[in-house]
Amino acid sequence: MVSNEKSVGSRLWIFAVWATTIFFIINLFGIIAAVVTSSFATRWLRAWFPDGFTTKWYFSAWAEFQLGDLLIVTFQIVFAVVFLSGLIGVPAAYAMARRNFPGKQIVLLLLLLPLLVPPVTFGIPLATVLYKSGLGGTMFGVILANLVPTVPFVILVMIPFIEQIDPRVEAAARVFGAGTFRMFIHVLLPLLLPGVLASLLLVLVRTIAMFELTFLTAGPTSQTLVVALYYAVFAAGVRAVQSIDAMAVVYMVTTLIWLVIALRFVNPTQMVTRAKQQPAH
Amino acid sequence: MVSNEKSVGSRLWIFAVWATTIFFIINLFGIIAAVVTSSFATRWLRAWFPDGFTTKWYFSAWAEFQLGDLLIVTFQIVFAVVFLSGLIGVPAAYAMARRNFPGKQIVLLLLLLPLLVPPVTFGIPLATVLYKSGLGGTMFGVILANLVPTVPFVILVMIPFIEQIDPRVEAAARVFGAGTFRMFIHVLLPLLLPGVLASLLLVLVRTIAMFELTFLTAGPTSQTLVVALYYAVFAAGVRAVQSIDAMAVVYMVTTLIWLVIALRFVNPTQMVTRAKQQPAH
Amino acid sequence: MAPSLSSFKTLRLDGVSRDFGTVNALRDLTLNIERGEFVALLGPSGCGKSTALNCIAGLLPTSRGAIFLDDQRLDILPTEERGFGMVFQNYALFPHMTVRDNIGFGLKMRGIPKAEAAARVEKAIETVRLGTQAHKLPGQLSGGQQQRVAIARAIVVEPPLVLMDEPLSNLDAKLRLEMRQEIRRIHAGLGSITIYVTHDQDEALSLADRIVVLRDGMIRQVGTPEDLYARPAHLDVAEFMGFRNRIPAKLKTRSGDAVAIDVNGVLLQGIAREEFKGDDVIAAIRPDDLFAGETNEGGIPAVVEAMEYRGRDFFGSARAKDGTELFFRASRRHAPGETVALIADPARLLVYGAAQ
Amino acid sequence: MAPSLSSFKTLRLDGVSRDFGTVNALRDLTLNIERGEFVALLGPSGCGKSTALNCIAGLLPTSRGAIFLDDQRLDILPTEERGFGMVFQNYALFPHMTVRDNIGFGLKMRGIPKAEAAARVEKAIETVRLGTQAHKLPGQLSGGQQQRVAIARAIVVEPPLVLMDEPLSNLDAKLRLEMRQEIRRIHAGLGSITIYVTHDQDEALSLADRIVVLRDGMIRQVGTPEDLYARPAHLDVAEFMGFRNRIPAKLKTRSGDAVAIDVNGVLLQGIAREEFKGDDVIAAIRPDDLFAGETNEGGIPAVVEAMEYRGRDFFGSARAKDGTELFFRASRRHAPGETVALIADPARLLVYGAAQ
Repeated sequence: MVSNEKSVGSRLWIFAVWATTIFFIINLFGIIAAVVTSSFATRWLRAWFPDGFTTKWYFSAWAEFQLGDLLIVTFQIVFAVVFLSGLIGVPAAYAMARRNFPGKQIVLLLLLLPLLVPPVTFGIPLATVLYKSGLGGTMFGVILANLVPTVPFVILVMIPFIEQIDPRVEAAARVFGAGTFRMFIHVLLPLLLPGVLASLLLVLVRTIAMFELTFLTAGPTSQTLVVALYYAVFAAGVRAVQSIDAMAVVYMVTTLIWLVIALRFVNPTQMVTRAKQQPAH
Repeated sequence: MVSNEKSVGSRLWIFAVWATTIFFIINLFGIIAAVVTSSFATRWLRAWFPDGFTTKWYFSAWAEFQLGDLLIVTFQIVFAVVFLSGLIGVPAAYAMARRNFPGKQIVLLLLLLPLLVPPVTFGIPLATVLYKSGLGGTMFGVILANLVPTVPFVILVMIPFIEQIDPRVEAAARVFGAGTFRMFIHVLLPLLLPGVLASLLLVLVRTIAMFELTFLTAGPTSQTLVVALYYAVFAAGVRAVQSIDAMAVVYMVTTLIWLVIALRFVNPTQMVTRAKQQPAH
Repeated sequence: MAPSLSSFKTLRLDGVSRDFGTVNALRDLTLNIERGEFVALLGPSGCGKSTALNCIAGLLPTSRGAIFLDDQRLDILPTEERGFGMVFQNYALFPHMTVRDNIGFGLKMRGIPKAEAAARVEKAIETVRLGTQAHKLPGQLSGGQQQRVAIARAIVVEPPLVLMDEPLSNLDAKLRLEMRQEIRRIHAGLGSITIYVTHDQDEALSLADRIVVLRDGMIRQVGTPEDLYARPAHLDVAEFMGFRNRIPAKLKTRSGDAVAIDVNGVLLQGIAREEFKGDDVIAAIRPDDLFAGETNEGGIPAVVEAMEYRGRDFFGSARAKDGTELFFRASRRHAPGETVALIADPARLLVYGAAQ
Repeated sequence: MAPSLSSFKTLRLDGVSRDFGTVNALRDLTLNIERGEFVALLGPSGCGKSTALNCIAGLLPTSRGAIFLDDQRLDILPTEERGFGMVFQNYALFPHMTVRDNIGFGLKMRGIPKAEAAARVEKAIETVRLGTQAHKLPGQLSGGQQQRVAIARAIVVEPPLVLMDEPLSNLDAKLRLEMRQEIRRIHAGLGSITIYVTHDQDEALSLADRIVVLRDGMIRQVGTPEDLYARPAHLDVAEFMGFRNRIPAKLKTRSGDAVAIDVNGVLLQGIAREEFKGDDVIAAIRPDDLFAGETNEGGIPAVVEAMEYRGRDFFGSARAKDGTELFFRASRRHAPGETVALIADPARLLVYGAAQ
């Protein structure tokens, strides 16, 4: 509504910003396309298109990296992390959202730390402690290490979801005859479900992607896909580039599938801008 | 206000959640304390306290890892990324916040992708392309790779800051005689400054912490602290554990200093819950 | 288990109090309410009216006192066992349930058989005239429709007591008028007790059988709307009820409630509302009852400062010789600076002690 | 470059129109406003009043038409060169500047020398009575104080034209009354043109010299407050101005504007406000002017449905024989179901054509 439609300078500036943004997005997709193409290519030198297409790199990657076992371990770890994060995080978020107590701001800041501080910072000491206590290298250790950033993540994502629920809706459920348990089942759970699903799916994606903590705490039987991929890249030269590209594609597709599912349930920009909309109730 | 103070079950549950949270936070700090102690210890076996304290591991780490050069390179890369992210991200965020256009939701989702998708997913193809174009291994390549997640980050963090500014405040500036440039200088810039500072400081922390992309694109002269730390951990055994711990402490302190500065300017939970407060104007 | 509608006669609040830390938000609220009565708790924000309502509903524990429905003590029961109906200020509908499920929630929680519950829900939907909206979610309804759903949800359980917490404050002026009549009609049909919390005098006057004026957590006056409007017991209640003029005066004579007072040398007749200490008094009168006449006979002389047109009449502000600001009614626009004589209706000039 | 206050006589809007896509939000607004006039644009939301204001301010480009200040064409100038003052609905103060800097912003942008600017800011602060608040940020002020800052910021530049966009809608009722008088006083002191946008009839009636009623982007009536209140030109304007009763009737006789009409067999006198096609007419009257008398002589018989107490009087709704709902005033509470005779004031019963 408020715009000065005559200013040529600001139009040019907006155009420049848009051009940059679009260029940026096109490049991102071009790069991903390049890897996908490479993983299917028989040979690809400096031409625009590879000489031919094949799926053999996928089979060789599958065998070479024991992708089957790797995927099973990855999903065991990931689902354990997701389940435990939800179980601890959601009730903690409820307590944080509904109670005011001295030092609440400080607790919130402390919860933010594991999300903002790079995982290496606490990953190395954490691994040291885990190895000292005999949990290093086990699947349990990897799960424990991964919970350090995911539990605060669930708490922080769920707090706005919970704050958005009018406490008077809970009061109404009580007045109309629901005790604590039935209020939880009939009112709180259905209202929180989208938020819980969204935050846990994002935890799932984060955990699949978590290299640092898993790398530092995993042993041979508790490696995840991403750690194996790093080892492959690090030890490149021994293996064909396309085989690594094939593995990267498997990894990328695995992550994206879950991400798409997550985004179906929640548009994450809403978490930030949600409050601009008038609540329906 | 609305609470049933008589329910013993819910009190127990809240207590359990608090106990877990506090246990969690204490552990986190305990672990960090262990590393800091280790880096100052002469020898530390399975006792509660090390035999003696020394700063020699810091000197040995400084020399061994060429920490001086490493820090200079790290800060050159980090500041270039911060500067460019702000220059591109803030105007793009302004355009996204103020204009409605078909497909805006899709563009927002595309911008979210580099934040949600694990960096390895696009890091490997990005590195491939950079190496093919001759930028791989150079400082410029590292900066370019780091911009892929930071520009969308700045855009997404700035959008709520900008949306919070009533467009009528800009209209008022125009009505009272300010053209586009003077409106920007006298009104927009002062109002956006806290948001810009906060988002750029968070970019700074993210970039210091960004292992994956830097690892994949850096050469010997463009390594950052975190990559060197990984190499050190990976090649452990050759070097004393305490020397690595000392380096981890240097890294941790570097990150935390910037994080504390960032948190002085903005409480990141506000980005989510800000809308609950009545705006002052 | 929940108290049933069929039997009760009286709700009795006996010294109900609530402290927040050291603050006494509600002090010794004692009140008997008969079946069929519509009682409004009226007062400015912070007067304790919402605290009182939440204590009665059980959403806040009481600090002292007791609540009885006939002989059954209610304040020791948890909220969900009191069996009241409540209409919340912002409706507090369950956003994930349809209108029908929202209304039926209370019946479901009480374990009413499905067929009977469905029949009662349909009847409630009819009572609030929401037939075509029953399958929608609250978010799809307008403010007035949501308000109706909230009312239907409260009355479908046929509670002995319906609590309403400023239910109309989020509606626009036109809808507010309509909903007032709706609430009155539904209350009459239900035959239970309604306790209605509001800060709006018009709402309390038009709806209630009895009004309880609260201030600082204490009862200031209990009375019919006519009592409150014409005969506020205290100066603060009078101000709250629209007696905008507050004129310092000297007491001249008093016989019974009829008093004569001196305002800037002009002798006025009025009605005393309390005992005075000394002869400093305050006269209170509505702008409506202070009229700028065409003659100067018996009026308070004052200099017009501003006038405004309100349709039928003009209203203005003027300043008396001693600096008191006076708000008055007039039949034409007087020019600022003009001196007018303001004539007070003696039956509507109330006199209070100044020491208060 | 900006038009100066000293010289101008007239603001002329000449066919100003604004389309949003295919929607004509504002159609052919033509109006001459003399220096010193206070004009209110009045209408329900979506009537085009805010669009008109934004077009005049330059915040929205016009689609057609022109705006002149005497002979200078303004609509081709960018907003910042028009030199108007504007008070925004939500104040739109600069949240990072002190009160003093907010008020001085316009002077700074116009390059007024510092000493002169400071003197004018102090004078403006005094005008709006904000002396002790001058060093504070807007966030530290109450709503009414922020409103005063917004007004001071608009008048300090001594603009030929002050635009006000529902400036009082965020204030509570008491403050709104005070600020009305303040705005009138400041307008009188400044001597420029004020254009005031509102959807509140009371505000328009009490403030403006002339009211422009808009609907669907078009002017429906232009007139003084007294014109609008007593003699709305169209039925829709009448409804908007509070003629809540809308009674279908048959025209019996007409001589000049005096008409006799038949309502359910009762003959009533009224005043015609337009030409009729056929003899189906609609009579419009305010509830205030339809009185439930004690005799049945000459009244419209109707069955009482609801009554409510409004202090001094009672208001009620009743239904006439043909099903028309009637809103009326009464001196006592009539029981629902009782039949009353509603007597209309002939001078206030306006008659419009039914075909409309």
